[in-house]
Amino acid sequence: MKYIDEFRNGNVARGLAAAIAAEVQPGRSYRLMEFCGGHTHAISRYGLLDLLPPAVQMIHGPGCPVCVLPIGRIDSAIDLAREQGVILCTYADTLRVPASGGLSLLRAKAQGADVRMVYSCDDALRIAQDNPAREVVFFAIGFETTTPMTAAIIKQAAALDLKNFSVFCNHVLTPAAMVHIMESEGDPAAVALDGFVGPAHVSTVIGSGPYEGFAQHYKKPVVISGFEPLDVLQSVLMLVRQINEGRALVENQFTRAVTREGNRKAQALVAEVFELREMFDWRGLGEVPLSALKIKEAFVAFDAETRYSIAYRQVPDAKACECAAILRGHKHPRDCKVFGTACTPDQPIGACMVSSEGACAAHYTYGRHKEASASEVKA
Amino acid sequence: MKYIDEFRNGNVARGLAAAIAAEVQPGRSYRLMEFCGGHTHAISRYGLLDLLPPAVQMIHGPGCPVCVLPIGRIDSAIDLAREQGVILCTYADTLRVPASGGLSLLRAKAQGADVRMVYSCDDALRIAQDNPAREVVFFAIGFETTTPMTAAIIKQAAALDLKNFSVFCNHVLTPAAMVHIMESEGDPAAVALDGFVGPAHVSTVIGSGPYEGFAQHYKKPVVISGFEPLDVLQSVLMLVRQINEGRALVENQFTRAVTREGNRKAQALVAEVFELREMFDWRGLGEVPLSALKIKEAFVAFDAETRYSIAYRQVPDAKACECAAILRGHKHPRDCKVFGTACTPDQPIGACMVSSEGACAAHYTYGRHKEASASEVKA
Amino acid sequence: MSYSRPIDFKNGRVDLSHGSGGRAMAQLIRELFVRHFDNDYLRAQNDGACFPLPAGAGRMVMATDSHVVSPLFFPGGDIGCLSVHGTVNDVAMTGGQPLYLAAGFILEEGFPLADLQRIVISMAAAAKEAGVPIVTGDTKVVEQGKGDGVFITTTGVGVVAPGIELAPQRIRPGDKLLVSGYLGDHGVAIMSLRENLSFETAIESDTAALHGLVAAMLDAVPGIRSLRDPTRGGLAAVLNEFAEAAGCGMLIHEKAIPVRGAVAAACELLGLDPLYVANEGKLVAVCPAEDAERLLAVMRAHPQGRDAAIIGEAIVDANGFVQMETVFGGRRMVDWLSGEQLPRIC
Amino acid sequence: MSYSRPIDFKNGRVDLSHGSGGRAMAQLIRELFVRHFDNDYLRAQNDGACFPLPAGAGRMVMATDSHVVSPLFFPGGDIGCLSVHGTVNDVAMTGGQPLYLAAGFILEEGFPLADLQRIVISMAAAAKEAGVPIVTGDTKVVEQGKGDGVFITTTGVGVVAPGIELAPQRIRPGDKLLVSGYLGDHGVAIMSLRENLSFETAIESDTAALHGLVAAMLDAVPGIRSLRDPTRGGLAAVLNEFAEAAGCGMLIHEKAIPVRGAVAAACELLGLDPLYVANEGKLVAVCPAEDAERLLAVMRAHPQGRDAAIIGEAIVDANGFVQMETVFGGRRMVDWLSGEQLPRIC
Amino acid sequence: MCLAIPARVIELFGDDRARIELSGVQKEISLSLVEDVAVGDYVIVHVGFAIGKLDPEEAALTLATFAAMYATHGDELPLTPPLA
Amino acid sequence: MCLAIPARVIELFGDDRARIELSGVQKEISLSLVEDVAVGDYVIVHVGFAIGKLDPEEAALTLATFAAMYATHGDELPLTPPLA
Ligand code: SF4
Ligand code: SF4
Ligand SMILES: [Mg+2]
Ligand SMILES: [Mg+2]
Ligand SMILES: [Mg+2]
Ligand SMILES: [Mg+2]
Ligand SMILES: [Mg+2]
Ligand SMILES: [Mg+2]
Ligand SMILES: [Mg+2]
Ligand SMILES: [Mg+2]
Ligand SMILES: [Mg+2]
Ligand SMILES: [Mg+2]
Repeated sequence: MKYIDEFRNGNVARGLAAAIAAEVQPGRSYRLMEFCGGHTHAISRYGLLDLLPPAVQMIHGPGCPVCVLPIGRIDSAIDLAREQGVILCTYADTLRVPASGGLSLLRAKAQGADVRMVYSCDDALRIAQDNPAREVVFFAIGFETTTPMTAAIIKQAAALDLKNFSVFCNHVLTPAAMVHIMESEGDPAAVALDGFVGPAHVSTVIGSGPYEGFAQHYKKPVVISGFEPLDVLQSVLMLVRQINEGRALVENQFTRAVTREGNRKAQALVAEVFELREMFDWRGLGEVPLSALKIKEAFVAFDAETRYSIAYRQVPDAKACECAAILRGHKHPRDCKVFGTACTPDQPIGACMVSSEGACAAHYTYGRHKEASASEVKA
Repeated sequence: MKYIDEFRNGNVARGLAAAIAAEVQPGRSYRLMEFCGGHTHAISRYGLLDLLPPAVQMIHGPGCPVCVLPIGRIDSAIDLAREQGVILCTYADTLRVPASGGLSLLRAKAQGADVRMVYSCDDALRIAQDNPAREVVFFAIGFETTTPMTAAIIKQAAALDLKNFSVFCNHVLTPAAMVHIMESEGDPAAVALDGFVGPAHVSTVIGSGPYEGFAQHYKKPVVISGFEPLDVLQSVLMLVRQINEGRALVENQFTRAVTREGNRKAQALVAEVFELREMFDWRGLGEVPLSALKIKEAFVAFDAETRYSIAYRQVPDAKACECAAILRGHKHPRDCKVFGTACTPDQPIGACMVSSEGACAAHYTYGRHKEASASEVKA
Repeated sequence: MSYSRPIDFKNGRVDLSHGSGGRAMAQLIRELFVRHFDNDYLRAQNDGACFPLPAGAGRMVMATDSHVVSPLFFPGGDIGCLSVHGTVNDVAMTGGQPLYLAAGFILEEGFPLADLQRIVISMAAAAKEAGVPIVTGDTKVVEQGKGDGVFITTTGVGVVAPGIELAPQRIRPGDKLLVSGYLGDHGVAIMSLRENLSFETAIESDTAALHGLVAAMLDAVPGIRSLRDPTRGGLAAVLNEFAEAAGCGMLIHEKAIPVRGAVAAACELLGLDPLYVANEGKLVAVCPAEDAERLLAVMRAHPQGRDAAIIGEAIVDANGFVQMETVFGGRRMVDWLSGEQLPRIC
Repeated sequence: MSYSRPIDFKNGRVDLSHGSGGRAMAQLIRELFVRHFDNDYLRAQNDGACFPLPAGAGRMVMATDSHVVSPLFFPGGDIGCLSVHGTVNDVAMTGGQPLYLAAGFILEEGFPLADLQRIVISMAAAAKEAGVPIVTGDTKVVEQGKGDGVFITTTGVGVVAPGIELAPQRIRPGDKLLVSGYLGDHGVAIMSLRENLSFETAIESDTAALHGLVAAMLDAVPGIRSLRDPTRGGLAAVLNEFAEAAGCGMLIHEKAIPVRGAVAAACELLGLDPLYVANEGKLVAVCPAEDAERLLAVMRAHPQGRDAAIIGEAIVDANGFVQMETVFGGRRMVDWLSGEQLPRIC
Repeated sequence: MCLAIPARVIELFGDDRARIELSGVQKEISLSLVEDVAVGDYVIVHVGFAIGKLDPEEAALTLATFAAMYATHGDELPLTPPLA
Repeated sequence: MCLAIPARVIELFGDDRARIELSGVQKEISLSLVEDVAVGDYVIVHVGFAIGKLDPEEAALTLATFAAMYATHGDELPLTPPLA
């Protein structure tokens, strides 16, 4: 696979790892948050932690739109399918996210709700056209990467004058979440993070520009990084260098797919259809101002929140869950009392266990063997 | 089973058979039409023909509302379910009746039409109440026995002001069909029938009175007969006696359930909801004037024919089919070229093979062994 | 496989993950099937079960039945015990001693785990009572609307003693026909629960394993020609199968056929014929005329054959027709069922 | 059974009468199943099939699988041949030589008879090619909306030669892990046809019977510890099953695992991991380290094992974890699949 | 046609409903088409409705006629060989 | 998150649709979010839409950096034993 395989070369990885090890300064620690689940995934899947020197610590951030979707929003989606009887179209990622009362969209489906998995939001539109007698709602989730296509189908639905289609919008914004993490301790100086591995495909859409104010204000270096393992390693190296040199800039490792401006056409489409929400509740983070989008008045006919008078009901995260601390880099999944017992990927309790890219799920699925004290003997 | 088992006593049957044999006059033949499939069924199931002297011949009449339902009416019912998308409720008897294009309600159902079997027309009403978003049509068939309950549910639907319920009425009338058989040759004298075994439960509803004009006009004795085998045997005896004595009266063998007046309450209900149709097409008989009912103007809201603008399209009976001759007593099922080959109960071609009570089906299912020349040896 | 919460058998439902080959499926197999079916073959966790055969076995027999009964729970049983009996009986009808069962489950997404557990426990009990362990199995989950709660396909293997050679082709005119008891109980019990027919009766399904009865019968009369359990299509189907295979006719005597009053009454109400109604714990046997009384006595001495009766005989008939002498002394055919057994109004 | 019109396999559809135990069912069995499966066991028309066993057999094996694949027809096969291979392979994975198959069909009302015929012909061809006749069966019909076209449950019996004793419990640290070829072909071929995923690829299902390969392998290395076909849940499920049963860990090497470029690409597109994707014509073998190269050579000499590879080894690990050395030299766990294999967007 | 059977009314509900019994089988039916039905009466049941009452005296009379017939002719004509 | 991969455009349809290819897998996607895409271009595909183009020159530069890094440090730190 061109432009993929080259970025997964194990030999080159060892070269990068050696460079990182060579540049790490003795006695110094590098606490780096990879904001995105995509990075978390690469780190786990390729075992990158084994390649990094102990001084470099990777903190998994909240960059998984599935993980951060609050219970109340899933509850509303389930209500739409169960009580309103709509065909609820959703990306498969949301199907197993736990909601109230032990439910999830998958379980609601098992109980008879008409929940349909789509690969593309296009398909939701097609389902609406194929079922004129039914109401169809697309359960839109995602960061900036996934927002433009939702905008596109809303405009298309308007052009087609579709009467039975609407969108339950849950699109959220990356920079706002990064700001929130820095502000969450009251004092940004108390946040024990030295740098950020910045989003890949989000940045393809919004460009690297939007992170500049963040880097400058909080004096934290940000390196926009591709999701391939060599990208991540190189970004770590770039962060180590910035930290060593006391710089705090936005650098772009993912130059092959990210520019400073991003995708103007997609941005224009989003601006036409969506506007900022004052406040949005994130699972694990709580209320974050100006961190999400809603559908503009001009397209209100396609806004499921209005059409079905969806009132958001906040459901507190589980008490035992340490997600909030984990997402800020204060704790590790292993520090949570219910990790791997009551909370597993099959029956997740908290945000970090929900998607395979959450910090706890990644540790459970890929890294749990490190906790085991078993001595290994290779034959 | 009280009032059933006593009327199925084999010993008594032999007594009755002996009485018939004793009263049959030498050189005389007694060609008796049992109008009803119920009688045909009793004759076949209990092997009554083996008990009757050769001089007594039983001709199976058209008295099966399923058999006589014309193809065009089944086609319309299928259209309702397939094209109009209604929930079509029907007694199971109609499910396998062949329609145009190799279809039947069962096959339409197999192809996805929403056809539901009900045991009572009550259930159709309940289905309409349970599915307010769907149109529900009850496919009403039957002779006078089955008509009053259809009237009852139409009145009930009116009382409930049900908007999604209607009835596709195919109720037909017994005396009209008997008249038609006598008139079908042009000259009633040409009809080779000496007497009629008259309907049992039809008469419970309409009484024995309505046959009196018939018996008098055509000078054919009619004996209203129960459906149990001893009832049939006794009725045959009563007919033999009338014939021997040159009488042509309506006699009532089924006195335990039939009076001269019948069930006045049921009759009033039918009169309130239904009125005579000028003409109705019978499978095997063709068009028969004043032989069926339609829903009165006052209940037109519940008339599926009006609601869905059902236009009856006559579909000719299969050419090879000898039903018309069989139903008039001119031919026996064995005389039909396709009997038992192209035409079987599994894939019926003509009216008489449709329901297990049709003349051909009864012969196929119960009497075919008589055609076989195999010599039997009992061990 | 540590680190997993126990399955919620009280409120849980089957979902697609239970059939995905992942942890949820492994857990379901372990906590439900292996636990209740409880034998070393299953615990060995192989793709199939390996077992030795008893010494001196003549031939082997294999039989399979898919069970799709609705409702799943009915008076006298459920799909679980039915799926054991149905296949054990098919093995027994070949004269075989059933030894092992395999079970394939097709679960519909959304099916309550409590119901599944109840069914599995019932299967386990039936297998235990029959002495035939369920040694291997398979579980699939289909999306809602693509199944009907649960379908269970069981397959049995057994051994046939040397010299036992049951086949309908061996039936000869003059042979006697026997049934092991009252007909139609199962079908009527099932129909009494169908939503749109609902009637009440004390009749229970006769579902039962018949290999014990068969063993006793073969012991007494090794010359039995053929055995069959009159399930779908009822007695009529079995007799027509016999006639067709043997190339002779069958004559049965209506007054000799055991049918309970309530079964006859339900059939009257619905316009059905008990000869076509399904049974799940009855068999039809054919034997030489001279052995018939002895066979009858053996059957009647066994709990599963208490109400056995000789109901007729094979006759010469090149057409292979099944005929019945009615209570009136007349004769009529008893044909294959046409279409489906549906309640009639006329 | 004279007097009946031939079944219309061109335009006909399954209806409830085909499962009712009446004439229509008997006709379907005769004109479709008996005709194409074509063997004396089926023609004998008993409730089960009786067969002799080859002399000198050690133990017997029975395995069952219910097949519910959608779509029914896919590049490289269909549910018919799949249902033969799936069970033949389960028998083979115990080291058994498969001898006979039973098949239970659950048909949905309305299913085109032409499709059913095509499936049956494919099954018959697969059974013939595998040399394993389908000797007994069962057919049920469920109402529309209560099934999904056709489900096929097959059960196989076979014999295991004396001395062959495969069980994951016999796996020891140091044993080598082998796969017989490229992984993930079947799952990707199926997914390429799913309406909402549709992508095009030349990848075909690998569905195939593996007992020939297994016989060659056991012949060369009778000491093979265990065999398993990585179907649902893929290689990951098999390795976790092995680890759990053996009470040791597994370590595989990412760069040694054969995965076709198109399979890897499809997985990238859909957010799936080839280790979890289903196969239908592949096996995983475990053998003592000293036999590994010899076993590999034997596998590669067989058409079904042409692309075989040694992918790792059992290791000491009381937790029974499966780990993978990545192409980077790092290590990660390869856990059981959580939930279902669903296409992800993130 | 018109499958209908006599069954005994064993319980009356309001709303023209009743429970009937036939040899151990019970079923709820409608009495809306008939009048003056009491517990113990036999009614003729068709598709879940009573279409009329059964007259026990007439039934007895019919049976008496049969009996007379049997007494007169019962032994004359055994049409088939005696059963096994 | 935001699973997206680079794939080559092999065919342009009207209506902003295109066929892409990735190692033997082809799929139809939407180009409605991007501009000036030609056959042969690599685009980044997410949920069936191209969200941007891949810049081959920048990719080459990144790979060159990697190569340099490997040349410098490649042999220093074999973190794991050599593979089997
Ligand atoms: S293990 Fe579960 S409960 Fe604990 S912090 Fe992680 S997600 Fe929250
Ligand atoms: S056998 Fe069929 S075609 Fe012939 S007369 Fe009878 S119903 Fe008509
Ligand atoms: Mg069977
Ligand atoms: Mg059976
Ligand atoms: Mg059987
Ligand atoms: Mg299996
Ligand atoms: Mg269902
Ligand atoms: Mg299996
Ligand atoms: Mg298998
Ligand atoms: Mg297997
Ligand atoms: Mg069977
Ligand atoms: Mg379906």
